[in-house]
Amino acid sequence: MIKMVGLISGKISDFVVLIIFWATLIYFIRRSMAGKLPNLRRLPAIDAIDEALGRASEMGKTVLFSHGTGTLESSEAAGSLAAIAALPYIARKCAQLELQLFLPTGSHTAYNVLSEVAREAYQLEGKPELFNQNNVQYLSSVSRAYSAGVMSTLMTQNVGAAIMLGSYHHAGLMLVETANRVGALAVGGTDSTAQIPWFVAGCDYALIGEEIYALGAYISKDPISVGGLAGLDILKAVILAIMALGVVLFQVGVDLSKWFTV
Amino acid sequence: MAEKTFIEKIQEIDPKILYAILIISLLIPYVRPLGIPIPIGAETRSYWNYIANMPEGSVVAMQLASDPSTIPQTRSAHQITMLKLFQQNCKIVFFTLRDDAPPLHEEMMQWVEAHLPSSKKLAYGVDYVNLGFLADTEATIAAIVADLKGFVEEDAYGNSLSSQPMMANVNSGEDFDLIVWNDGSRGIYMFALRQWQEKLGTPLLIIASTINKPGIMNYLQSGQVAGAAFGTEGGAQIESISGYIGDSTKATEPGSLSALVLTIVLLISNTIYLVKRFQTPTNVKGGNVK
Amino acid sequence: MSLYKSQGPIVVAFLTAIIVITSNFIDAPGLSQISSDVKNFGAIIAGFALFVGLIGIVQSHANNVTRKKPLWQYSVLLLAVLALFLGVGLIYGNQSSQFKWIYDTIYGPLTATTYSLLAFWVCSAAYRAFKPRSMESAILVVCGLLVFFGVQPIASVISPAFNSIQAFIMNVLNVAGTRGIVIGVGLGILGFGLRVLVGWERSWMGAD
Amino acid sequence: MSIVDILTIIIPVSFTIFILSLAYDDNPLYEIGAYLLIGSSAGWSAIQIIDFLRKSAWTPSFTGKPLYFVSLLLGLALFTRYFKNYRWLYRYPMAVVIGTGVGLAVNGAIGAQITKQISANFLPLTTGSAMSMFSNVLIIVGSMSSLTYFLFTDRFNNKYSQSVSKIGRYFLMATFGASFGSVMTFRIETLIGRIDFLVLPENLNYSIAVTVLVLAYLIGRNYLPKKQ
Repeated sequence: MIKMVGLISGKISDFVVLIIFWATLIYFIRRSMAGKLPNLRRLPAIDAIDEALGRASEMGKTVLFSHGTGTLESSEAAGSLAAIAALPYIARKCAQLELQLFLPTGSHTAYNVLSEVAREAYQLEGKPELFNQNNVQYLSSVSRAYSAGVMSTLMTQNVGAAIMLGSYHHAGLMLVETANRVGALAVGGTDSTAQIPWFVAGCDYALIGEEIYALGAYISKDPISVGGLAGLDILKAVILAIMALGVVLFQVGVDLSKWFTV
Repeated sequence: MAEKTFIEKIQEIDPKILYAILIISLLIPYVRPLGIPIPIGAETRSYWNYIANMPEGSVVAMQLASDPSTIPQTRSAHQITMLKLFQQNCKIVFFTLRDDAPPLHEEMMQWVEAHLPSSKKLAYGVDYVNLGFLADTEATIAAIVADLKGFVEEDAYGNSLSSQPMMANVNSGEDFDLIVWNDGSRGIYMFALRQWQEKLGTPLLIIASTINKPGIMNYLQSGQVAGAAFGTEGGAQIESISGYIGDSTKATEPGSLSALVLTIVLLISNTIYLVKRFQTPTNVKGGNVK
Repeated sequence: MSLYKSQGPIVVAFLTAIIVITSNFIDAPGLSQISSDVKNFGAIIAGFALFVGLIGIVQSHANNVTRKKPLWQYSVLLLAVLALFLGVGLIYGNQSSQFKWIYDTIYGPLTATTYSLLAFWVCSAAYRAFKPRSMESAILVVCGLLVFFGVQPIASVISPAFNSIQAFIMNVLNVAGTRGIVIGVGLGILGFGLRVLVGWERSWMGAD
Repeated sequence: MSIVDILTIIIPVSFTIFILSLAYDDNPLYEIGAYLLIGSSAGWSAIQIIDFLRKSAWTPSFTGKPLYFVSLLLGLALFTRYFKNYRWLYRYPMAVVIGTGVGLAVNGAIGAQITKQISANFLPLTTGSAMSMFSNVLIIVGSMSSLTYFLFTDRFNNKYSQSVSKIGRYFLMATFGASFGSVMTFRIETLIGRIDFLVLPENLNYSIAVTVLVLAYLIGRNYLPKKQ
């Protein structure tokens, strides 16, 4: 029996959309891998981080950086990785301002990464003696125990700036609340949708969802991440244009949505 | 200055006092019921209309992902839906994506059997089958949609699925007329939306805890979800439309009173915050008040 | 990085993903059967993956007990109740009334109550953290309170306006913001999918 | 009442109150409950997963689908991550899980999360009631501006896009407000579920007795001399 190979009707438009989108992404990622890094806009979060660290330095306090309750081995790896990508910048700033930086983590893999990144940052600023290995704390991979550990660091170590990025389980709100209670300036951001409201309400500056990936890419300048973001930006712009066009045409009786169900 | 220390005291109130206020406001309606009428929301109305208009003989898939913590909120809507569908002689395929849901299904099944008219007796394999627990990944739903009997050979009780009379013409997602998806608080309704509704256009109704309401509202507006019942309120609305007044209606009272009390408490704390903030105009950076 | 250790898994991931994706769009002989087998395999392996997590729990608590770490007595309790559940489930079967009984008396109340504790945490967190620090958080606090209160039947008794405002925030403002996020997340999925497909994304393989 | 009947009531009532006692203070009763929960949920899940694997993999591989034996082998390969030398083997089953997961998510996302969402914005602006036109305008403006907020490259960074994305951020804040209100409602409803259980007529006396005992213990504990 010979059957023809063909496209499934009703899915053709989706297929075309997928091909175009992926082609765009590949083009931009290849381009930035070849060295043409697109410029990302400076995110207000960076200014917020600078301000928080500056205030901590003025008041003679310490800094805490948390990459979230997700570990590097789980499905929340993306959030943690984006957060860790932002660490080199924060650690160097801390070294410049001669601040103590606390790095609690719930992942063994991340423990080594955090130690390396922080040590290197203090070295690059010519202040390796300020780096304290004991400030990198392995707490627990259990979300509740991790939060309890971070909370005790916040309360006992005179923290003036708390930077909390990454994926957070439901304990996230307790960290934010504690940071507030001890009077630390909090910059937070998470891709865990249910936790975003708590971060927005409780932090002095909050990054929303995808912004943490953008922050990571902005700081790390990793070609794949930056290229991917640039490609996605073009796609978002195209979507916005189609939306605007579609809304206008819809008013005069032309329904573009028919084209999406071919 | 004495006033200021009072404000600070209120700001840093011992959480135990808040907890006590919460508990007391929750307990009052149990002692003295308030008798609050329940308004019906548009999404619940369209949910119920869909159920009530299912033609005889329709095949419905019912997924249960509530656990012991969320079942008090979703039980009413779920079991009244089961009852209504059986009354209309629909055939139901039950399954769950949560390993701790199967006993909850059995409990609701008992409730349904007790509330059916005595003339109607349900027969397993003819009126319904129960697949039991299936691994909670998107692949599970995709596998059901592609080839149900090829994916699960046996039901929850170890019977061969192909030997059940009602399964004779049910082979894949295309053979279902409706999906009723009880999401609990999991937020896995995207599995049904992406793998089933989007692929085949099968209408999708959702029962869920309130936590998922904001996300699902978007898909209701776009028409991808046909109706929904959210949390205790949704359950109480279903109870009042269907006439089976029960636990959800009762549970809206402590919910109502505690919400009223907490809203007042939060308003007070916010007012104090604003008053304090305008008293110290130096702190304009939007930073911390401490 | 050897061929089997790193190239092999990437090829397998590529093949499974491409089979699943093409079968959604292209009709070819045998493709839909292969793709449904692949989906079944994915679900079955995911079932096994749940087991791996269980073994991790047993390992770490057995470790606590043998090394007499702090709070090891609790770990004994944990392992004992685990053995009880496994024993009853395996001996009497998962549909038995005995298994249902330990579910109703032990597991059910514990899991339900643990999640209900969060009611207390959200109250104190809301009391402390929900403040109109800026224009933005003011919008959040106002919308939050209106939705929280307006959805309750008691609000309609005080004034039907509360319920309508709540519905407006939910059906209009919330939908507008959510739609922006949903499209962004959808594009993110396409981006992540591409990176896995091409082998640029390797975090799932873990460290060596 | 038999001893089993009494246990059927007193065990769940006590466990419920043990866990709730954390709201008062960190204490050993809560810890007992928390550890029992981890143990019992692991045991329960294990039995249910065995049942799932029986239905979907074990039975088929012995009734005419020998191919499914491979899925069992792949599943077993996951356990190699506990053996240092063979750890790489677990990447193969992971590859299947990731591959199918990504493939399915991509398939679904294009339609459900992209094209359907675009066309959901094609709303009438000149017909219908004033309120519905106003709502439609807000949905269109809100979703487009909040999408603009997630543009990150310099290419789209000018004073127009900045003010649009600022509006977007306001819409996002309203969304998170709705989400906050829903979370509060949800959490309190979960607690009501437990209170409903404690005040059931058959449980009420036991609930009161256990609550009094636990509270006495918690308060008394603070007055006892502490061991160092």
